[in-house]
Amino acid sequence: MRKVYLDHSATTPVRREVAKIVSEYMLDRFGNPSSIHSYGQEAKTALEKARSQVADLINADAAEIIFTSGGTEADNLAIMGVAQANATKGNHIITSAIEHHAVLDTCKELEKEGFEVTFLPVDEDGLVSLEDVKKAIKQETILITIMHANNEVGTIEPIEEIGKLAREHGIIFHTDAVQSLGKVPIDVKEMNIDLLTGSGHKIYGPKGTGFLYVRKGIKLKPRAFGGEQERKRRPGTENLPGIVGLGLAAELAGKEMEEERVNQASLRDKLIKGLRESIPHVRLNGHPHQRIPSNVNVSFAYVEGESLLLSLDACGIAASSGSACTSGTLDPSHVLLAMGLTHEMAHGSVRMTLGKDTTEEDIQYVLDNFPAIVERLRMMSPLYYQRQKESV
Amino acid sequence: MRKVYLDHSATTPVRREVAKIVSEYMLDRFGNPSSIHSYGQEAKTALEKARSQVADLINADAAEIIFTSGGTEADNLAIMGVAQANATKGNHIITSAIEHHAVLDTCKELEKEGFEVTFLPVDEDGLVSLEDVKKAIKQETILITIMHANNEVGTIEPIEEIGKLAREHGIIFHTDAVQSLGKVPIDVKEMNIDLLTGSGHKIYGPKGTGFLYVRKGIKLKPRAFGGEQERKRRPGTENLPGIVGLGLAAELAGKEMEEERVNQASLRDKLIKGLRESIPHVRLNGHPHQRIPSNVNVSFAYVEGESLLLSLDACGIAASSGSACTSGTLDPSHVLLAMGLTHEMAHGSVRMTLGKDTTEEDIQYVLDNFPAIVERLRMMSPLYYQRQKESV
Amino acid sequence: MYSEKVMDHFTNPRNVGEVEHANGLGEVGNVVCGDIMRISLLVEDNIIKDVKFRTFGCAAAIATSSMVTEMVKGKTIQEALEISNKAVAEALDGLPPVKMHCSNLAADALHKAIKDYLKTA
Amino acid sequence: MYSEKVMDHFTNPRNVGEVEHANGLGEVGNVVCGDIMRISLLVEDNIIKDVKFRTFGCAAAIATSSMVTEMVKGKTIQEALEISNKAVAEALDGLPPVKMHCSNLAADALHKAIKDYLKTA
Ligand SMILES: Cc1ncc(COP(=O)(O)O)c(C=O)c1O
Ligand SMILES: Cc1ncc(COP(=O)(O)O)c(C=O)c1O
Repeated sequence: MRKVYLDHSATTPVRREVAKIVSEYMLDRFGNPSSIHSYGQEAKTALEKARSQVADLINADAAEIIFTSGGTEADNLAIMGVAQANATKGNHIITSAIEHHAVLDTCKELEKEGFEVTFLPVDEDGLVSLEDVKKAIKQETILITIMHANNEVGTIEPIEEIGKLAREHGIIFHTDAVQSLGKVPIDVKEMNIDLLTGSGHKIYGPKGTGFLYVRKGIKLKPRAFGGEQERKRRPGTENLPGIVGLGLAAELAGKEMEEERVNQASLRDKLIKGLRESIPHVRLNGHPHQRIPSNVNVSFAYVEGESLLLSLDACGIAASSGSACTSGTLDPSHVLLAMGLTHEMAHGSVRMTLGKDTTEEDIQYVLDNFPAIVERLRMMSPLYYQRQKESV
Repeated sequence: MRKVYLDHSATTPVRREVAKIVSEYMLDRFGNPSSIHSYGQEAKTALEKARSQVADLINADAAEIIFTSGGTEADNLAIMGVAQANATKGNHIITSAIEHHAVLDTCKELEKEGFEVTFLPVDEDGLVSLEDVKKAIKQETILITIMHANNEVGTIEPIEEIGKLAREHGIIFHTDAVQSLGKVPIDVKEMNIDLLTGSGHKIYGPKGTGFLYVRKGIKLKPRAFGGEQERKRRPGTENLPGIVGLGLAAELAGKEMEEERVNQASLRDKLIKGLRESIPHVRLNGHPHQRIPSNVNVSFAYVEGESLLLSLDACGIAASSGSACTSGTLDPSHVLLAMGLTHEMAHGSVRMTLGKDTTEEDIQYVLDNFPAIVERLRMMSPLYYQRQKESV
Repeated sequence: MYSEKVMDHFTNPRNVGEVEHANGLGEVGNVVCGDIMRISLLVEDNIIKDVKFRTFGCAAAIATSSMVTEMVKGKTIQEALEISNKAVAEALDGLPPVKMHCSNLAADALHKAIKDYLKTA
Repeated sequence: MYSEKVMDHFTNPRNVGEVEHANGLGEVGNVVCGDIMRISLLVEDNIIKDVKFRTFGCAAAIATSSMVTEMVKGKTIQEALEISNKAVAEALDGLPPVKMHCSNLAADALHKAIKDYLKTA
């Protein structure tokens, strides 16, 4: 059976070049960058090279990159770190309702600690409005954290404008760029970004790697204690094989970005068009064009997401869903609900995220199999039955 | 030139079997354990297998293992997590003066937050006294954190007895076992351990992996927010290739422990004996026999550690030192000073830590080269010159 | 995640549809929580002669619905009323813990259908 | 970490030892901070005819000591007094930042030796 992996926003396979260098640093160049002997010095050099590779992808300086164990840790460090280091200046934070849980839950934790958080709404395409940001700003605002691209629906937020607004008001601006990094150009200087989160395993790099860009001069309280690494802002023996892999993945992502952007966007559009043409009652979720090139998110009325996913999986197609049933909670995707979808449509959502190895044939295979799957589940659905009866 | 790596307490090379499985999980079995499709389910199964492998090494239950990005993170989570979750019960913590900075600095941070910390002294062999622990316990004590084996001098602390004492007083007991794990037997149940820190890269596993054992029922406040992973106690996409590698490394460490213990202890004793016989004015640091099998820590009067290390490195020998000059601070090792060494002897310390691939020939090579290195540096030393003059 | 039996009933659900001339109908769940189960029955002489379901929901919801229809076909309504959600889950070799409380409602739908029959009969 | 020049002077230090019939002696540093430098000189007609050092300390301490002896041999004491720790570090193609303030004291030892000479001369 054909295997079609369309869940690249959840995680990507590590690319061969990267896996190779990771192995090399596990087996042979295994020194601890803190050691002064030659193994250690070689490790230290590799660490700093990776830092530059990552910095280059977002036009930062190497010294502004802190390596972390992933996007979640970087989001926590950014938000908690800025809030706690700047608590004397104010206690108000602005974010959006559609952030990843690494941002949302961290903000909610800060609410318990006495911070006040504004969760901005989004429109039906998942966009935060600049007007809303402007209105939410007050004297006490110390941090605005709005994601670059949404992980579920792929909508790209107007972060350049938000960054400008933040800069004008002297407010620190963080963006979670886990889903946009390596997919669309990022320039932290031009975009007025003070802190930016990235994750290795979303760009064909190793899991357990990530980074936080912190603009020079931004005060940050560390979240962990106990070593001189990363200038004391993130102590612990560096995951050097992972970091070297992240560095290479970042460099290659930068090189291939333009080509991938065009390729994936064209496959994405073919997939969206094909689904719309072959299946009735489909809704595209997310912004029609202001979205990352890899993301397709569609809702199928009358059917539930987990059933869809398992049926797709039985055909060898790996996708994900904003259905509550996939997460063990009762509420479906907070992102889809914030965009105004009904519970039914939110439950019936499927996200397919393309990758650099996705082919035309893969997309055709999905289009060949999808209609029957939806049809089968709809035949089982009491909602669809009711609708048929009513429309007779 | 021969290369002799004697810095296994700083980090170890990843063993081939482990590197192989890490690669496999990077390239092919790359799913995200949170995904419900087959890639995800395969990942989830592997994650739980690794959890059992790690649990088995310390006689814990799989559900009691939280995977982290390393020992530092696990120490922070243990200490901060217990302190913050139990703050209503009391605000006093007991630790030792010779802990790793991941424990020491975390305790110092808690002091800033209003906790009271007792830093127990050690004797000249680096041992914490049970009497001192007993005397330090008071009504408000909520946590005792004492390391299992010291990373600099290798002394093994009487944690079973300390654990018993803690249990009797209803105080939570954490031990940092980064340096003992896989080297000496650990049984968390028999040893009355409530929390235990381990790190992958010290046992031939991948860097960027570690774990915290948390006995069932122990309350712990998470340090990061934003996902359901590790039962919400450590959110973020799991470093699955690393975790699978850690699991295998733990299993193999357990299997080979007894053999390695005997082998390394015999090489260690040969090294200590040889150095003592061929070089005057040497002192063995740490407990004469209650020490991990891999650790040799010696001080050479009249010479400074960094010079020694670089001279050894020039001969292909990788070691480390408690000299201040190796860390960029002004004070030499807090461990050696706590054991009562003079500043001179602390500056002149060299740590050589053996590993499973260390051979008889490696040790002989070190013994062949070491005396001339010390001699050369002593000839340059004004302290040695003065001593010679005085003894004439 | 799911047992083989769950996957079997999800992939090849038994008794999908509506019983013709049904004399009992039960529906539980709602679209907010993501599971809706509808069961129709034909009872004759106290025996469940025919039973069918339609379900909107996850694999667990579909499999439990399918299983419950298999379990009660040909049974008396007293026997059917004794079947619990837990028994259905057990017949499927168990369900993941999170699914036990949210998607395991097929027996409720069945009981509702029986009560509907009893009310109108 | 260290420049090639530092490693060269560390590995092959110039002018180790004590000048015979020295007429100037300077010692700086202490064992607490881990660096002690001792410089002995022979000054004749205002010229540093001979200079030697002994140093307890890290590679940077040894290299700066060695370098400073090379820099001043044959120089007048006025010229020697103008040499700063910074100049010594520069002559070695720089030192790691942490070493600049703690192990870079060779010029101080030299100046102390010259002052010792001037005091007794
Ligand atoms: C937008 C966004 N932020 C943060 C994260 C968390 O990153 P990581 O999985 O590296 O912890 C993810 C990935 O799930 C994400 O998509
Ligand atoms: C005793 C001890 N605790 C904690 C650590 C920190 O572990 P890691 O390097 O995995 O962060 C180390 C290693 O340096 C150690 O030796």
